[in-house]
Amino acid sequence: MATIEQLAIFQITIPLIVAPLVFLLKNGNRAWFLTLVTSVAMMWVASQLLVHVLSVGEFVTQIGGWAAPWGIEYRVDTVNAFVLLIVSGMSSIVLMFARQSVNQEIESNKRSLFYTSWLLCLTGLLGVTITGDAFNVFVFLEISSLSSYVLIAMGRDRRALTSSFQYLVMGTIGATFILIGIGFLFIVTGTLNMADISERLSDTSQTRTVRTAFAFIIVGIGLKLAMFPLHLWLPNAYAYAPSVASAFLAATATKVALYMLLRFIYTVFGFEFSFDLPLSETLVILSSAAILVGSVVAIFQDNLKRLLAYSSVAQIGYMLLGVSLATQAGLSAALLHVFNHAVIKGGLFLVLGCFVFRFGTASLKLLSGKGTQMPWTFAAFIAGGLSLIGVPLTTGFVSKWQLVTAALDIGWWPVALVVLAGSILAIVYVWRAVEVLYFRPVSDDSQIVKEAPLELLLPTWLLIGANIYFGINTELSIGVADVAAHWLMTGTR
Amino acid sequence: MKIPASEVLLLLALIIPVVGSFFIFLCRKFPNVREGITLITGIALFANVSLIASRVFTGERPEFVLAEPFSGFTLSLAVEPLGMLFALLASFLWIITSIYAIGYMRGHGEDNQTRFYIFFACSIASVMGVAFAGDLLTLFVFYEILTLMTYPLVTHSGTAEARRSGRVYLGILISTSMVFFLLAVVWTALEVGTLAFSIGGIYPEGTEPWVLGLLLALFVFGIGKAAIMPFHRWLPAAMVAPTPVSALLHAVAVVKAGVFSILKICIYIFGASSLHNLAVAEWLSLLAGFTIIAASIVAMGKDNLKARLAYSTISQLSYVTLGALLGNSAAWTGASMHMVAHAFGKITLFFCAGAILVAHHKKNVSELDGLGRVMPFTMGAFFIGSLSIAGLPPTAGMWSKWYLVLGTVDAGELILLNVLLLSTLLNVYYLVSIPIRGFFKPLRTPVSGIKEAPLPCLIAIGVTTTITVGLFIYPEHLFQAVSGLVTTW
Amino acid sequence: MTRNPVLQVISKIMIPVILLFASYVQFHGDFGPGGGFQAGVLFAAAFILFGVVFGIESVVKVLPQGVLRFFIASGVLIYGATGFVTLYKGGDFLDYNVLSSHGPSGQHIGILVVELGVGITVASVVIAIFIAFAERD
Amino acid sequence: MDILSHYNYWVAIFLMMTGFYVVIASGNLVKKLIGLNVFQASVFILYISAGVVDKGVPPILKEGASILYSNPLPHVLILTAIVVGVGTTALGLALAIRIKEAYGSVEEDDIHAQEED
Repeated sequence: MATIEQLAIFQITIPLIVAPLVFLLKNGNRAWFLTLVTSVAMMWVASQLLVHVLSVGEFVTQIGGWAAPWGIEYRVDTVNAFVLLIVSGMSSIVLMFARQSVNQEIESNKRSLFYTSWLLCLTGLLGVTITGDAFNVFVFLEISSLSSYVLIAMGRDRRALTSSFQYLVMGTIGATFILIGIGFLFIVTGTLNMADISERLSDTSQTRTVRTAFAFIIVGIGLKLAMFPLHLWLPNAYAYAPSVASAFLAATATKVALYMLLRFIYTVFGFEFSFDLPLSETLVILSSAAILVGSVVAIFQDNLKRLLAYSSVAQIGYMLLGVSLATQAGLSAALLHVFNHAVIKGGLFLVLGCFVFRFGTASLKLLSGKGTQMPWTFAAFIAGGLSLIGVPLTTGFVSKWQLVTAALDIGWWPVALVVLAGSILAIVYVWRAVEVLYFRPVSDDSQIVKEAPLELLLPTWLLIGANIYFGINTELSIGVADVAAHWLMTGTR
Repeated sequence: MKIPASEVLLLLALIIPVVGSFFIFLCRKFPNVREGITLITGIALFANVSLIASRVFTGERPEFVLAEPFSGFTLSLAVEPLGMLFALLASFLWIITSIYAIGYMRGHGEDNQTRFYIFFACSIASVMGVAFAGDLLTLFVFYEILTLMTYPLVTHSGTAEARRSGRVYLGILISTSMVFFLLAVVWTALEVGTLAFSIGGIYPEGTEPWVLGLLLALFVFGIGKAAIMPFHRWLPAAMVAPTPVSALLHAVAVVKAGVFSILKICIYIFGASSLHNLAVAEWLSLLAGFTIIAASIVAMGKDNLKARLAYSTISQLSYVTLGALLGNSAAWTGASMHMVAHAFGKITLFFCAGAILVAHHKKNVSELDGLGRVMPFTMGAFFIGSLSIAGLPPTAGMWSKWYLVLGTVDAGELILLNVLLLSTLLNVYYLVSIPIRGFFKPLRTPVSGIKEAPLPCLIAIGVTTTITVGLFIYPEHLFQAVSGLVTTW
Repeated sequence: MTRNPVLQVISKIMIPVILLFASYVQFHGDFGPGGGFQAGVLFAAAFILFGVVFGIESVVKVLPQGVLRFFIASGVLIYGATGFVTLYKGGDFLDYNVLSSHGPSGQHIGILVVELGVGITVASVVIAIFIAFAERD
Repeated sequence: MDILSHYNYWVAIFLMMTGFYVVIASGNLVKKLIGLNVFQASVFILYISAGVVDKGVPPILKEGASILYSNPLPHVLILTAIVVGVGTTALGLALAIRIKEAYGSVEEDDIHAQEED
C-alpha cells in the first residue's frame, strides 16, 4: 500500500508513463483498454486523495527530495482534490464511451495516437491541478494544451484542422501571457513556489509590477478559460473535434482553467490584493455578458455541437459570476457549478456522440425528426437539456439556487436576475433543438436507424443519471464545494 | 390487512401514478389492457387519497421528508385540509376524465395514445406533489415538473400549430416561474431561513413592507399557472391539446395548481395580517379584478368554443386569486370552494365541447345553432355547467361566489364587489347563451335523429353534471371541509 | 535532392564529429553545461544533415518508423522508470540520493540515466518531426 | 537615463509587440506561427535577462569561496519553455501542412472563402 504522498505522485506519473506504452501499441482496442484502466485507476487515486484531505487535511509532497523553494512540490488540498476527482472521473466515464465512437470516427492507424494524446492531456490537466509550483503550472498547461490541439485536429471534418490551429494560436498566446505573469512574479519575489510567492507578496503587494503580473495572468487564464470575450476559439474547437474529445475537453479543460484562476486569485495573490483591484466589477460585467451573449448566440446555431459550445461559454459565465461575488457563498456556488457543469456538458456531449455515431452528423437540419428513432438517446438529451436550463431535481437547478442565494445575500439584484434570465435563454436554445429532433418530419426516411448500442448508452445515462442524482442528493457536491470554498477564503479547513 | 401509516400513503400518492404509467408503457401493444390499467391506477389513487383524507379531516397531519438538497431546506410532503381538498378533487376527476378519454381518444382516432396516457398519469403524480407539498421548495419543484409533464400533452398532435402553442406554453410558464417564482422562493429562504408552510405566515414581524410587497408580486406573477394578466397567453395556447387534457389539466389540475399555490402562499406564507397591511395586495387584487373583466370581454369575441372556455377559465382563476389576496376568512372560504365548484363546472363544459367535436366535428360557437335538438343530453349538461360558472343556482358555483362576494364586502372593496357582479352578467352573455342558441335556434345543416358522443363520454358528463348540481343541494360537506380549514386560519 | 559529392564527403566527415560532440554534451551533462535536451538536438542534427545530403530514404532505412517510435517511447519510459525505482527504494519520486549509498554519487547516476532518457526522446522526436515534414510531397 | 536602465524590458516589449502584431495582422498561417515564435522569444529574453546578476559569472561551479554567479534558474525554466515552444511550432506547422492539403492554401482568406461555399 502506497503512502498518500506517493499516491499524489502517481496521479501524474502513471498516465505519463502509460502514454508511451499506449503509443507503442498498434491495436486501437488494446490502447483504449489500457487508457481506460489508467484513467479509472487515477479516479480511484483522486478519490483517495479527496477522502484523505477531507478527513486529515492538506499535505505536501516533494519531487526529487528537494524542499520547496528549490524543488517542485505537489500540494493537495480540498480544492484541487475535488478538481482532480472531477477531471479523472469525467475522463473515465467518457473513455467508457470512447471505444466504438473512436473506432468509427478515427482511422485505425491513428487510434493509439489518439489515446496517447488523451493520456498526455489527462496528465497535463491533473498536473496543473496538483502542482504547487507556478512555473510547473505553465509546463503542465502546455502539455495538456498541445495534446488537446492534437485531439481536436483528429476530427473528421477538415475544419477541425483550422479550428485546432486557431486554438493553438490563441492558446499559445494565453499560455505565454501566463508565462509573462509568472516571470514578473519571479522577478519580484525570486521564487516560483506558490506558497512562497504568496508569502513574499504580502510585503511587496500593490506595486506596479505585481499588478502587471496579475493582469497578465488573469488575461492568460481567461484565454484558456474561454472567458468572454476571449472565447472565440472554443465553439469551433468543440464543434469539429471527435465526439469523445469534445465531451472530455468540455467537461474538464475549462474547469481546470477555472481552478487555475481561483488558485492564483486566492492562494498566490491573496483575496485582499485581488479584490482591491477592480476584479469583481470586471468579472461581473464580463460574466453577465457571457451568459447573455453566449446563450443568445447559442439560439442561432445550426450545429448541435456548436450550440452546446456556446452554451458552455454562457455556463463559464455562471462560474465566473460566482467568483465575482467575492464571498464564500459565491465561491462555493462557482465550485459547485464546476462539478455540475462537468456532469451536464459531459453527458450532453456524449448524447451528441450517440447521434453522431448513428447519423454521422450533429447538424440540426440533418437530424430533424431523428429523436424518434433513438428514444433513449433523445430522452437523455432532454434530461441533460433540462439540467442546462436549471429545472428542479437536476444539478443545474442546484447550481442556480446556490448562485442566486449567494447573489441575493449581498444584495446583488441584477446579478440574480441575469442568472435567471440565462435560464430563459437556455429554454429557448434547448427547446429549439428538442422540437427539431422530435417534431419535425424526418428529413431522410430511407435511413432507418436503431438506437445507439448499449456500450454508448450506458456511460451517457451514467452521466445523465448523475445529473439527476446530484440534483436531489447534494451532500457530496455542495458539501465538498463548501469546504473547498471555505479553505480558499480562509486558508483553514 | 394492516392499513399502512399515513406517511406511506402520502408517498404512495406520488408513486401510484408513476407505477401506473410504467405499466401503461409495458402494455402499449394492447389498448384495452392499457386503458384498464389507467382506470385501475386512477381508482387506486383515489382510494389512497380518500384514505389519507379520512385521517386528515379527523385531525391527523402526516409529514414525510423526501430529501434535503440544501441544508435547512427540504423536499417534504405534508398535508393540510386545503391540499387534501385539491388532491381529492384531482384524483377523483382523473377517474372521470380517464373514462371520458377512452371514448374521446378512440372516437377521435388520435395517434400516440400510449404516450398520452403515460404523461397524463405523470402529470397527475406531479399534481399530487403540488397538493401535498410540505414547503415552498417542494411546491416549486412539483410546479415545474407539472409544466414539463403537460408539455407533451399540449403538443400531442405534433402539428406546427401544436408546436407553436407548446412554445408559448413552456415559454411563459417556465420563464415566469424560473424568474419570478424562484427569485421569490430564494429570497424568502434568505429572509426567513425556512420555507415550511405555517399557519399565520412565516415572515417575521417587522419585515419591511416593500420587501413583502415585492415578494407578493413576485409570487403572484411568478405563478404563471394562475394566468393573471399579462401572463395568461399560455392558457388559450394550451387548447390545441386533446380535449381530455384541456378538460382535466387546463380546466382543473394545472390551473388549479396555480391558484392553489397562490392561495397556499397567501395563507401559509404571508398570513392574513401581513396581507391586510400591504398596499401591493390591494393593487394585485385590482389587477385580478381587471383580469376577470378583460378575459370575459375577450371570451365574448371568441368563436372557437375551446378558446372561449379558456378565456372563461382565465377569468374564473382570477376569482380565486382575488379571494386569496383579500385575506379574510370569507374570501378564503370562497376561494377554496371556488376551486372545487369551478372544477366541476368547467370540466363539464370541456367534456361537452369534446363530445360535440367527436360527434359532429364542430369547433365553433357559431356552428352550434340548433344542436340541442341533436345532442339534448350534452347541451343540457352544458347549460348546467355554464350556470355554475356564472354563479347562478341551482349549481355549486353559486355558493363559492356568495362567499367571495361576502369577502369583498368584508374587505370593503366595493370595486371588486361590482366586478364580481358584472362578471356574472358577462358570463350569462357569453356562456349561457350558447346552450340557449343550441336549443332554440334552427339547425343549420339538418341532421336526422339524435347523435350523441360515445357512451364513456356521456357517462363522464353525467357524473360531473350531477355533482355540480349535487354540491348546490348538499354543500355541507364541502363547506365543512373548507371551514375546517377556516377555523385553523 | 541533388547528389553533390562535395557535400557528401564533407558531411561524411562532419556527422561522426557531430555525434561525438552530442555524446560529449550528453554524458558530461552532470558535470558541466549540457544535458539531454541539447545533446538530443545535436544528435538529431546529425541525422537531419544525413537526410538532407543523402536523401530522406536513407534516414528511414537506418531508423524505420517502428524503431523511431520505440525510441520515442523508451526515453520517456527510462525517465519514468528511474522515478519509480527511487520511489521503490523508499525515496521521493526522482529522489536520486537513494540510488547509491553515497548521496552525491546517487545524484550522478540519477541525472545520467534521466538525461539519457531525455536525450533519446528528444533526438528521436526531432528526427521524427523532420521525417514527417520531409516525407510529404 | 533612467528610462534606459531597464533596456532589456524595452527589447522584450518591442519583440513581443512585433510578434503579436504579426500573429494578428498576417493572414498566412506560417507567418502567424513565426509571429508566435517571436512573441514567445520575447518572453524568453525577459526571463533570461532577469537572471543576470551584476558582474556575475556563468553559474558553473568553480573552486573558490565567494564567486558571484548569475541566477541559473531562469535558464532552466526557459529551456523548458523553449522545448514547449518547439513543440508548439512543430504541431502548428504540421497543422499548416494538413490545412494546405485539405484546402490547397495556407492563407486565411482563401480558407474562409472555401468554408462559405
